[in-house]
Amino acid sequence: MTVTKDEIVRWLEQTATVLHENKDYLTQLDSAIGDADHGTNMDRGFTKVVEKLPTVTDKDIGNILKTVGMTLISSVGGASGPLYGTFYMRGGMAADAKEEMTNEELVAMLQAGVDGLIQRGRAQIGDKTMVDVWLPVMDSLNAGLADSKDTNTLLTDAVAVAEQSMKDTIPMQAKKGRASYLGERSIGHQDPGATSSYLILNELLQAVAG
Amino acid sequence: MTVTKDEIVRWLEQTATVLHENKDYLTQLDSAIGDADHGTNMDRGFTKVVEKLPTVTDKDIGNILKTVGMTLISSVGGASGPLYGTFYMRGGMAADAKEEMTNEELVAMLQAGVDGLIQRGRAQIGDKTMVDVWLPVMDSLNAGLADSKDTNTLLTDAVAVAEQSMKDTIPMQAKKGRASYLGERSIGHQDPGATSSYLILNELLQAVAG
Amino acid sequence: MKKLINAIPDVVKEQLEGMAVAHPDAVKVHFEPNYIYRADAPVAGKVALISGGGSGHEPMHGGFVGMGMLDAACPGEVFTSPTPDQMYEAAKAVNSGAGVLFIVKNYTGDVLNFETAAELAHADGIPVQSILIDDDVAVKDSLYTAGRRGVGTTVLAEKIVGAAAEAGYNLEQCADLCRKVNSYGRSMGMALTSCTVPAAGKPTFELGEDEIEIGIGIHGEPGQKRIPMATADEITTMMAEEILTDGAYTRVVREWDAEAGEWVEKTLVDEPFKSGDQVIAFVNSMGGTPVSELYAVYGKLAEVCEAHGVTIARNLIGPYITSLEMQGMSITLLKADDEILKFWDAPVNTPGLRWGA
Amino acid sequence: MKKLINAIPDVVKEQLEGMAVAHPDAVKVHFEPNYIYRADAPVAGKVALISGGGSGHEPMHGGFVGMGMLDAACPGEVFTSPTPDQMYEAAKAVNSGAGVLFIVKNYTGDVLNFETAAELAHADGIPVQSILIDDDVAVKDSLYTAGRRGVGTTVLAEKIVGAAAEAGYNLEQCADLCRKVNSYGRSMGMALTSCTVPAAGKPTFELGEDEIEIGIGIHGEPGQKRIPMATADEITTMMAEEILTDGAYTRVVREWDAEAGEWVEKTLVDEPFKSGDQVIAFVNSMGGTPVSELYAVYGKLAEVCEAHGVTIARNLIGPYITSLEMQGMSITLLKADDEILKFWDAPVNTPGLRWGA
Ligand SMILES: Nc1ncnc2c1ncn2[C@@H]1O[C@H](COP(=O)(O)OP(=O)(O)O)[C@@H](O)[C@H]1O
Ligand SMILES: Nc1ncnc2c1ncn2[C@@H]1O[C@H](COP(=O)(O)OP(=O)(O)O)[C@@H](O)[C@H]1O
Ligand SMILES: [Mg+2]
Ligand SMILES: [Mg+2]
Ligand SMILES: [Mg+2]
Ligand SMILES: [Mg+2]
Repeated sequence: MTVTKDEIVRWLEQTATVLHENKDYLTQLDSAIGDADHGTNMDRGFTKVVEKLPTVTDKDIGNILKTVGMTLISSVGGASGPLYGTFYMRGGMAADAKEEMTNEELVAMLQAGVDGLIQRGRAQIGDKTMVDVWLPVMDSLNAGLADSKDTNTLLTDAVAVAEQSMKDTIPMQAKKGRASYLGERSIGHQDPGATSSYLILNELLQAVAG
Repeated sequence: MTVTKDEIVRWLEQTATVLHENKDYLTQLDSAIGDADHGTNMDRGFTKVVEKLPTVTDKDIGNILKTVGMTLISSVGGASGPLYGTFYMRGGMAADAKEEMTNEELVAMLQAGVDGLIQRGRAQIGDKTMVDVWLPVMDSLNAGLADSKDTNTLLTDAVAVAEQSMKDTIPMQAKKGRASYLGERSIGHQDPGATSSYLILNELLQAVAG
Repeated sequence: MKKLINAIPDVVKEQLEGMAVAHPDAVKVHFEPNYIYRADAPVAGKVALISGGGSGHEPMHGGFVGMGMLDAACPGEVFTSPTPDQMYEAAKAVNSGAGVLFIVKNYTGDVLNFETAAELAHADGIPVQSILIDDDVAVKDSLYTAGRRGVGTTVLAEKIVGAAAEAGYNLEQCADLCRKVNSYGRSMGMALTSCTVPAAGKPTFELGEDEIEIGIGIHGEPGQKRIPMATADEITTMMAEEILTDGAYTRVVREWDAEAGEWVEKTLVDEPFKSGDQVIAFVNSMGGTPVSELYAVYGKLAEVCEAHGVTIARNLIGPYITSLEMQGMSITLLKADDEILKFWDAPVNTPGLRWGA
Repeated sequence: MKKLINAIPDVVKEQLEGMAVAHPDAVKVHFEPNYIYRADAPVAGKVALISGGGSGHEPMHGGFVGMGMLDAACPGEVFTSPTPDQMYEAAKAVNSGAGVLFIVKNYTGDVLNFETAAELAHADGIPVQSILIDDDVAVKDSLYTAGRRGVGTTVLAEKIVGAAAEAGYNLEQCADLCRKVNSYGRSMGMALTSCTVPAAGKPTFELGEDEIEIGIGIHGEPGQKRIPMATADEITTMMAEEILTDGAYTRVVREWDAEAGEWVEKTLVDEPFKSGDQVIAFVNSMGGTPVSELYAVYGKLAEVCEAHGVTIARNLIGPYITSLEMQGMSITLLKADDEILKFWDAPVNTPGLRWGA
């Protein structure tokens, strides 16, 4: 029950594809409560990631993820750039020197990324950000570890939680990021970052299940 | 056969009324080939003239006309301000110290005004300006003097010439003033200054005939 | 959309290239990562000032690089904050050893990218301080938002702290002065028209022929309220009153602790203006409003200040922190003590702001 | 129409009042007749420079009153030339005894009103010279038109001759230098959008979403041609080529003979630019175009000049001679010899243009 380096690489490649497919969708979500660039930002970043990947696939998982983080940080800009950048960098540090990961190591990797993301962005649950997806997801993953589910089930459950949490951002009033300037007018719209986070997690499931 | 001071004062007052009535018409003509302000400019100037008149009606004709000229010069601006201003100033100098004018003196007064206007504006016949009204008008007046017509006939004939000359500016291409920048696009429009000049001369006839 | 541009992806790059040819003695431009820096940088012994943010606010920040103001500016894409590598590379290029002060407008994107840059620079042994500008009174609370946005006070802070650095202030002193300027400054903006982001190709928002937006940011973010068109006097009075009567503003900000090498939270409080205050009054065009209209605004602003017992000691009137071609204006009032006035009056020589040199 | 104004009849008056409060140490404003003049005028022994014209071109002319530039500016109503009493009263106010130079943009209205003013000043014993600026290459011939309009070169002439007057040039020398600057300068403008005259309340002309007007004046007069929207590079190249390849321009102008006290006709010829020339390049915003776009234009302009063997020695980039809020730009190239460069570099301290002081 391990996640291999190849699966991680596939995860990153498929993430790029899916974010590209959802570019307009994400931007449209951002135009409702932000500045209409989240799709463009994410697509710009992951296009660069896919360019970089071949140069590091011979390295370990930690190294690969750190490269992804640095690439996003230096190409995305905006709020999501440093946030996702930190997520992959910290995740990479946690997966240092690994060629494959056990479930525990996989969850630890994600936990480290989420901790970093929260440390940087200081968002709390309910602020209508990507954190509203990641916190419930980590709870689900940690619970899953406790009853030692297999990787597939672990991620399937987490993705279900992610999807629900993404939708749960709709009634929220934003308290962080650009959307917060809208006050109550931010209510009734799904958060773009929460949406991209769901897409990213879902691709992890696809890559591992596949 | 003389023109009295009262008739000159009435001329000026009625000119103000008529230019006010034709304000929008003149501005509309100017908007076709200029900058849409001739009516506003003339109305602004003659409104001031009417304010000033009472303070000088006890003075002689020359003095009154010079006051009109100074008032126009300092209130109209644009091209027409100094042109009409010079017209009345020079006319006033020619009518210096007069309480009434013979036909010869009346024509001499107008001739002096037109000479001044041309000296200032350097327009020639055919340039599509007010000069295209005044030159034919002076020819008619001088001819009329030669066959010693009475004041009424003299001016009636001149006004007829003025009206025709005004219309004759329509096919002309402007070579002076703002309209000249339009080149051939200035053809087909009646010149606003020629039109105000016709109105002014016509009011002289009304005042004297009346 | 009609603009004097070529290919949309190259808009920022081509404008930077134009700046480089236009002012070769004053500034140099580095590409990939993009930053504009003083031709004579690093200036020996001087603290280096670096600011940056999304493009589209010109002359801010690139136009303020030069003697007496910024050492470097890091332009992002239009209205998108720059990336940390820009600030990090700029810091390495302009640091003379005296350290680098980041002046950061308070937008989540700018804040997070500058924070990452500060950590990278620190890791390289470059002394860094980072000060947030958050002066937009149109944003009321900080508890339920990302906090007040950084607007007009940014320009004044870059001028004043730039002069202090020129005069030999050390990094600590520059940071303290910058923090003070920010806490003394308050701004508010309004829009007559929207602006059009080149990549979007259409106006960011729609305003009716008889509507204006009050409390607008500098990225075409929605404002506080949309009201019917009003006179310059009414608009100016409304905005000036909101600035002059704005209460104490409290918020928690993160500042970099250069010794500890970590972020520390500080609670800052801006005191309201009071009768007897001297101010620098800044009437700014959003880009599309001509300076003639700003003078009508300034005339009324002076009246309103006087009515509040506030004296205008200096002023700045013109397009300095813009929102592309947006028509509208913003008003900034900065309480000015002797230290601030001294550095305001000091010589400055940049493409966008110049006097005394 | 949305503008930051109050009552339409008071637009100019209120803007002048704003200027007066904004710059009390620099300029004073006289009302009825309206003119802006140096606070320290008359400046002993110095030739006084006076310009003026319709309002709506701010900062020109009022913003250029001050040390090293104009002594007085006479603003008419928006786009309507001022009246002679304004220039006459201004001349009396700023004449130190060294005489007064009128700098007049070539529009029939401006020309005739300044001519009358010159006669009035002369009658008062004030030494007067009057120089026309006619630099707009979009107007081809002078035989069948009122001649080339005065545009961008006006700003450069006011700066350069202003510095010469400051340096002690007498009236004759100032007039000669101004005539030279005019004959060395050529300009061309374009519009992306129309402007709206407050009194009119609606745009002066209509331009489609994909149309631009080339060879426009500064009053929304029609231009040379209307063409489909093009790139900044294409537009800049077209205009720069037209300026750089413009042939010799001959016309008869009237100048005032101060001794004889009469107008004398002079035939003036402007020689074309040639390879090896040094120039001051001026890229101007029509008011609504932000400076960022001007830099893209400048970058291309520098290329085109180089291709013609013309070296840009100095530049000026920004909104200096505007057409209300019109979006668009104009390019001015001024052949610069050592005398011109020396006075260009000299200190200037006005609300609208400032360096070295
Ligand atoms: N402080 C924060 N913590 C976590 N996520 C945040 C924070 N601020 C904003 N975000 C996320 O970033 C997303 C917007 O990203 P993006 O549009 O790319 O950047 P920007 O808002 O700078 O344009 C939001 O939808 C939200 O999910
Ligand atoms: N050089 C000139 N000589 C005589 N009349 C002229 C000359 N230039 C313009 N005009 C007259 O002035 C009129 C325009 O006046 P007006 O619109 O008030 O001034 P402006 O053109 O400055 O706006 C034209 O219709 C024309 O008849
Ligand atoms: Mg966004
Ligand atoms: Mg007109
Ligand atoms: Mg953004
Ligand atoms: Mg006019």
